[in-house]
Amino acid sequence: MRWVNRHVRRREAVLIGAVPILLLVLLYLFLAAQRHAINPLDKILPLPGGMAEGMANLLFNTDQLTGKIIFWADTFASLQRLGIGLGIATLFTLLIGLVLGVLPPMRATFGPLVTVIAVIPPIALLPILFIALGLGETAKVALIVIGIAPVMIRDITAYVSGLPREQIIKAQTLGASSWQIMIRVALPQAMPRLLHAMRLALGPAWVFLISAEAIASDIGLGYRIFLVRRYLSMDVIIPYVAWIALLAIAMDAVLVLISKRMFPWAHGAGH
Amino acid sequence: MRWVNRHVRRREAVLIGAVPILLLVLLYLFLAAQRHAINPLDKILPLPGGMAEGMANLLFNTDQLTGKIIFWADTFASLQRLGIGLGIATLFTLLIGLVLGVLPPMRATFGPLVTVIAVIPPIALLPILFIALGLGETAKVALIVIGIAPVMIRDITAYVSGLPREQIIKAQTLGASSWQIMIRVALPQAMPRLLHAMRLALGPAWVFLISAEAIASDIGLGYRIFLVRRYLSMDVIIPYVAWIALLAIAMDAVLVLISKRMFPWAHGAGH
Amino acid sequence: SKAPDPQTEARTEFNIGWSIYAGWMPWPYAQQAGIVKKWADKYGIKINVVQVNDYVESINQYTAGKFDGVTVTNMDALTIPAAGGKDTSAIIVGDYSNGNDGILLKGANALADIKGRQVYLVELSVSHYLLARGLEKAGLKPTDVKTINTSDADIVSAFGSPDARAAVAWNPQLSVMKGQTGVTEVFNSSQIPGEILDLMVVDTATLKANPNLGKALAGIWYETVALMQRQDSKGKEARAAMAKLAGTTPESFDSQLSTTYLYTDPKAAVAATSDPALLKTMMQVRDFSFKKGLFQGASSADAVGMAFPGAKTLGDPGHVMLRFDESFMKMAAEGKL
Amino acid sequence: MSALLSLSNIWVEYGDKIVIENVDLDIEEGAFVSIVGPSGAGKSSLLRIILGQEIPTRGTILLDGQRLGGECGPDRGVVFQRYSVFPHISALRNTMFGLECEQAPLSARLFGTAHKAAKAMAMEMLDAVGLADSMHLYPAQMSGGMQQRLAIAQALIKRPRILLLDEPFGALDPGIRADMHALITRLWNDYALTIIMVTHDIREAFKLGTRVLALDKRRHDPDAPHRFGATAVYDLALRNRKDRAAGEELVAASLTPKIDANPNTKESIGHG
Amino acid sequence: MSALLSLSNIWVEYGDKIVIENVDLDIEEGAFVSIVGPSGAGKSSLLRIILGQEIPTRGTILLDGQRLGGECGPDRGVVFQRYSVFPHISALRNTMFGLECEQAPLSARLFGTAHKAAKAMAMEMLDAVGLADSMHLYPAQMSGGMQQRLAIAQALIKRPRILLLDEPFGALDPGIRADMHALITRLWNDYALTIIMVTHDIREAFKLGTRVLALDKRRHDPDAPHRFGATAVYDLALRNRKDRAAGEELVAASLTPKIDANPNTKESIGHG
Ligand SMILES: Nc1ncnc2c1ncn2[C@@H]1O[C@H](COP(=O)(O)OP(=O)(O)OP(=O)(O)O)[C@@H](O)[C@H]1O
Ligand SMILES: Nc1ncnc2c1ncn2[C@@H]1O[C@H](COP(=O)(O)OP(=O)(O)OP(=O)(O)O)[C@@H](O)[C@H]1O
Ligand SMILES: [Mg+2]
Ligand SMILES: [Mg+2]
Repeated sequence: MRWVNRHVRRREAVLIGAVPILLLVLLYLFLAAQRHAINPLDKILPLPGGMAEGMANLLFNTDQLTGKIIFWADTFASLQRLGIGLGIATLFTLLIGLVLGVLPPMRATFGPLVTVIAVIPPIALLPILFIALGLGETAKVALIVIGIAPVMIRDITAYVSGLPREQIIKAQTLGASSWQIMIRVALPQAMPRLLHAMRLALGPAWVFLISAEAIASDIGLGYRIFLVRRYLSMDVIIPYVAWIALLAIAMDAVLVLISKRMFPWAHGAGH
Repeated sequence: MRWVNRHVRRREAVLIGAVPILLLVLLYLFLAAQRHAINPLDKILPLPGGMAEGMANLLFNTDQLTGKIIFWADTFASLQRLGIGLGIATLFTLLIGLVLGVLPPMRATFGPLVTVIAVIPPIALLPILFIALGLGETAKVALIVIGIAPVMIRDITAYVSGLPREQIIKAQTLGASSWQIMIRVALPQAMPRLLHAMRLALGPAWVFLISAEAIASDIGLGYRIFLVRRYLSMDVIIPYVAWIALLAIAMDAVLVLISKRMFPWAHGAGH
Repeated sequence: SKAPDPQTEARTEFNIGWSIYAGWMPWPYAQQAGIVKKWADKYGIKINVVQVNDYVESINQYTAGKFDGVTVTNMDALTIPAAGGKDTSAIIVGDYSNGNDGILLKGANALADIKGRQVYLVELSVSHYLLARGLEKAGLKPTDVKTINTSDADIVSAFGSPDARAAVAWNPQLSVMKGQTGVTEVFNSSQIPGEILDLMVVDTATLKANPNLGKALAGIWYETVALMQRQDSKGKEARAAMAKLAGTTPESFDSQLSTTYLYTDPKAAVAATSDPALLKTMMQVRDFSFKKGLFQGASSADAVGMAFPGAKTLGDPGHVMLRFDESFMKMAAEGKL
Repeated sequence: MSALLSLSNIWVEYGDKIVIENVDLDIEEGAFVSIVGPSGAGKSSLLRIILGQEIPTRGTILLDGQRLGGECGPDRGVVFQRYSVFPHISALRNTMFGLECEQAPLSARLFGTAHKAAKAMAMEMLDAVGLADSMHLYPAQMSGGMQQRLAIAQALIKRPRILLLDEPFGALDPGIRADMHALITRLWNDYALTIIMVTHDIREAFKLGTRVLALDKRRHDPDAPHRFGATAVYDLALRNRKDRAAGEELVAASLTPKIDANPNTKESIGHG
Repeated sequence: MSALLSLSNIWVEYGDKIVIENVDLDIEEGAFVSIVGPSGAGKSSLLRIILGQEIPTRGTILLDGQRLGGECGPDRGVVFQRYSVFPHISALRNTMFGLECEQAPLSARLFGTAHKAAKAMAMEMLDAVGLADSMHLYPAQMSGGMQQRLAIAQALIKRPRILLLDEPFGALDPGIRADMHALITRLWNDYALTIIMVTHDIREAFKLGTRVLALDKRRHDPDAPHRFGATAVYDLALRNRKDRAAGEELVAASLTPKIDANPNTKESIGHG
């Protein structure tokens, strides 16, 4: 059978997909063991035992100041920032992407501005951000939003403006106004693509979150990573990064599920 | 006329699109003037005069070491890194995206791995990256590639695997093998989307370039920005950022042009 | 990780990492002015002086074995490579911070006013140490303030935000932050002289296998420092070049130098290194670090041993990881290089 | 002028290519115009121009004496040749779309009794096109003919003043096609619609239309085959059955194939 | 068994819905099978199953006595109901595609004389479908009928053993349709193809086919209209003109509309 036709069943896919990830983990363990054979005190690629030790403190001891377990407090703080940032970015994307995508004059007017904002590296202009938004949660959330929203907006704008012209014409012959076209034709069809854009934005969103937490913070997964980076505590950094990856993959899976549940027409093969 | 139908002519679009950007510049000038009225020594929002002074040194004096004008040397170094990074990422995307998109078993096997890599924030693992790849150009280029390629790969994979099934069937009835489907059906149709993905990746690519240059470098636009950041020299940072934006927009325009020239079928409205 | 350990082999090429700080600018200048090549040639070796823009990353790279030597403060030498199990020798004590680190407050002019504020600083760095020493002197408890970890690259702009009302920083950032309106420096390192040392450290095993590396480095350092101390046009030119390398103006660089106590004379450096006061300083630094949990997993502050000139040690003598080695400075003092 | 729609000197060009050349046409209110012509002659292009989807390169179109500004509205309904319905909503919602847009300018959704009434209307229309059982299917779950019927239902429910149909019955079997003929004739009579229909079935054109327009290439220049510049070669008004029979013969004969057909084929043309 | 294609007890179900129920069918090599039936009965589904695009929920298909494994290959050509051609290449390249894949396994592109030969073949085929003047157009620049003809040319150039056509002439005017009939008949004769064609034009079915299959719903249960389970209600082998005429009348009568038609409609059925 040709490879293009070999479809993999759901359950098998999960198993097959896990193999390369396991191999990656094994490769890591092998390299780590090798380094440790040469230098038992190697810090760069800690062994699982070392990571367990490194994490024990964060997982089982409560912080004196807050009375919370550090690991969970970090997780909670970061997830909150990420969630708010992703939420705001998505909302912006939906609003701006739809308006720019459906209405050509708006696209001509604001499209270039969005492009300019998208290509300005926000981390280069942090000082201005700090002055405008302070150093608290707002600034961190804002950095995430500024980091991911422009890309998402450009993607959704391109998608909406690329909807078949027949559909827009058809809607107009059925009496739809620009607004009605926006909410009844463009919006629902943009939703699956929006969820796709959110999935793609998850990686960058974590990057910006960590950057924000590295700049000025006292809690959060990124804060902890940058704090212990001083001591090359890879025994903490690697579990934290793995945890971030796990959280992100869970979010990704949820987004896929939502898309399949709520927009079956976008996934059903049809003919 | 309904707003959905108001199409803007090419030349007008350029003019209209410039307005919000000019307004943004004016807003900046207004705020800067206001701050300078309160504190003539304000460093955070420099006036154009201040920026000219700040840049003069970098623009007109040659560096003793290299004998080059710093501004151009920075620009050249950064563009080279960015170009190589973007090029490699695009190549990877094309190869991996096509294979994963066209061949379901490959997608089942490596799709999850790509997702994992996509959601791991590379800046959290910088120590490992720099240790593995050294502090030279390789690591900087690699950071860009790791930063942008997974998102691009996921996008192209999703696009290719979403090509109408009829096309794949049709190609097979015409005798095409998996390989031939890949190069004759999937590849050319993925190209416009690839260029779109590259455009969206430009912003993040600059972010990663600057992050890499911030940590280990002695030349480059990002290096200079982080160097003078210690002195809050916004009079240099802002022109540099504006220059980055200009370069990025030029690249964006080139990518649009290439797409329109080489793949007219993807842009022509048809009916 | 090749079969023969590169650190115990005699080699001819070495990498030395540095990051921007007033007291370390002689290194890149020496490279630029050909002083590095001159001394390296003399000992038949090659030395690459590599800039790392991010201070922490430069130490990480050293700890990971990518650099044979690196510029670092005494506290970070102890808590990062040494505590991480890398046997490290401090062969050049270049200077101590004599006002290059400071505590800044907005709208207040006494250190005691820091109570209850959020303090922006690079956590677990010499800034943190300075804050601890300051609080101690002001009779405050560490819990009287709340620290916010801030990256050294961003601390200047962060302090520009109205949210930030207290910060600890080092130069050059400190001088910029001090210049903002309503900001007062309420404590600085000149009040704890000799406690924050800026060093050139190298891997002990590499140094043992290649003593020429130590000699070359000492030679480079003292020739360069002597040059920059000159008040004639040559010295001025050298300082201007360093200022440029640091991304600042000659005036600002000179002012930073004025708060740096440079041991221009190798004899002075030897004396400072051999002074029992260093033991006391390092004990203080060590206790602070241990309290902050920087000796990962160690059960006592003695876990990481230190050695000083005259075979004196501090902590576990069976696990000496940081050695203050005055021998190369002494050679320079005696003109034996 | 009493003409509802008046085209004068219409040209459609794509670069160098001339598709429609100098078409003049007046269409009365209440007419049922059938357009026939060979594939690629420009029938769909003409329809798109009347719809307002495209602007002719030359010439003017007046609707009620007003110039058409390249915009389409609820006064003109359309069924495209490649029957396109909204892929993201069910057959029922596709059919209700027009009613919802009309009655709920803001939300474009109906609730309560308004919703019930609209749903009843839509279901009646779906029943008329034979899709009553399939109202909850998404377009991708429907056969080609079902999608085409859905597109017809979607357009008809609005009872537009002018209805533009581009080969609306192309994918339908004879039985359902006859039903559709009946339906469209009834709506045309009851609501005094004006209908312009493109079809390649000459019998259908003559059966339904009150006027048949044959569009054909004006030039067959081998050096510039793309500059054919189609125009109306016949324009027949039909008042009675005799008109129809005569016209059908005339048009069928004029639009016969240009390539030599084999005997088998010839025979069939005799039938047609 | 000498049958080229042998379907036994084929079922197609979508969840609860039964589309095709218990279809048994043997098709001889060289046959020209026409499939007719009402819209939505499952004609395209049946074709998709023979093509290998879909796998039946029950039953087996044998091709040359070998089980079909849900894969299609160059032995079966297809023209889909919604004529889909590759949008990113010109008409000429669309037509050459099959030749290029066959002759250049690695690059799927031809150069030099091989390219010239393939191009000549493709141009001949394009000429046969009347697209010689349009060979450099992209599909989006073509009319509906032109795209359909391109799809036909693309499939025919490969001369597949089994050719599956789903309403291939639906968007064509009578003139070009007759040309296409001639073309397909000639290729069928010359290359001994086996052709399975779905059409809603009963006359076409009987004119071209050597065998006509009428697919229709088996049940009309008002409580479960979706479980209609279509199957072959007629299967007529045609040897001569009398067979054809008789069969045509039979099938046309059995597939008449179920809804009461108005007088106007009735009349047309008399014609059909
Ligand atoms: N994914 C699906 N889910 C549910 N029903 C489906 C799906 N796909 C097809 N069907 C149903 O299968 C039936 C047969 O469809 P098919 O396309 O085979 O009809 P057809 O005979 O080709 O009709 P037409 O002449 O209109 O093209 C239809 O009733 C359709 O609703
Ligand atoms: N974008 C374009 N560029 C060039 N030519 C075009 C373009 N769009 C349409 N054409 C040409 O316009 C002509 C008329 O197309 P149109 O769709 O109006 O034909 P039609 O009469 O509807 O044919 P059919 O019966 O096959 O649907 C065709 O020859 C087509 O090639
Ligand atoms: Mg048409
Ligand atoms: Mg069908």
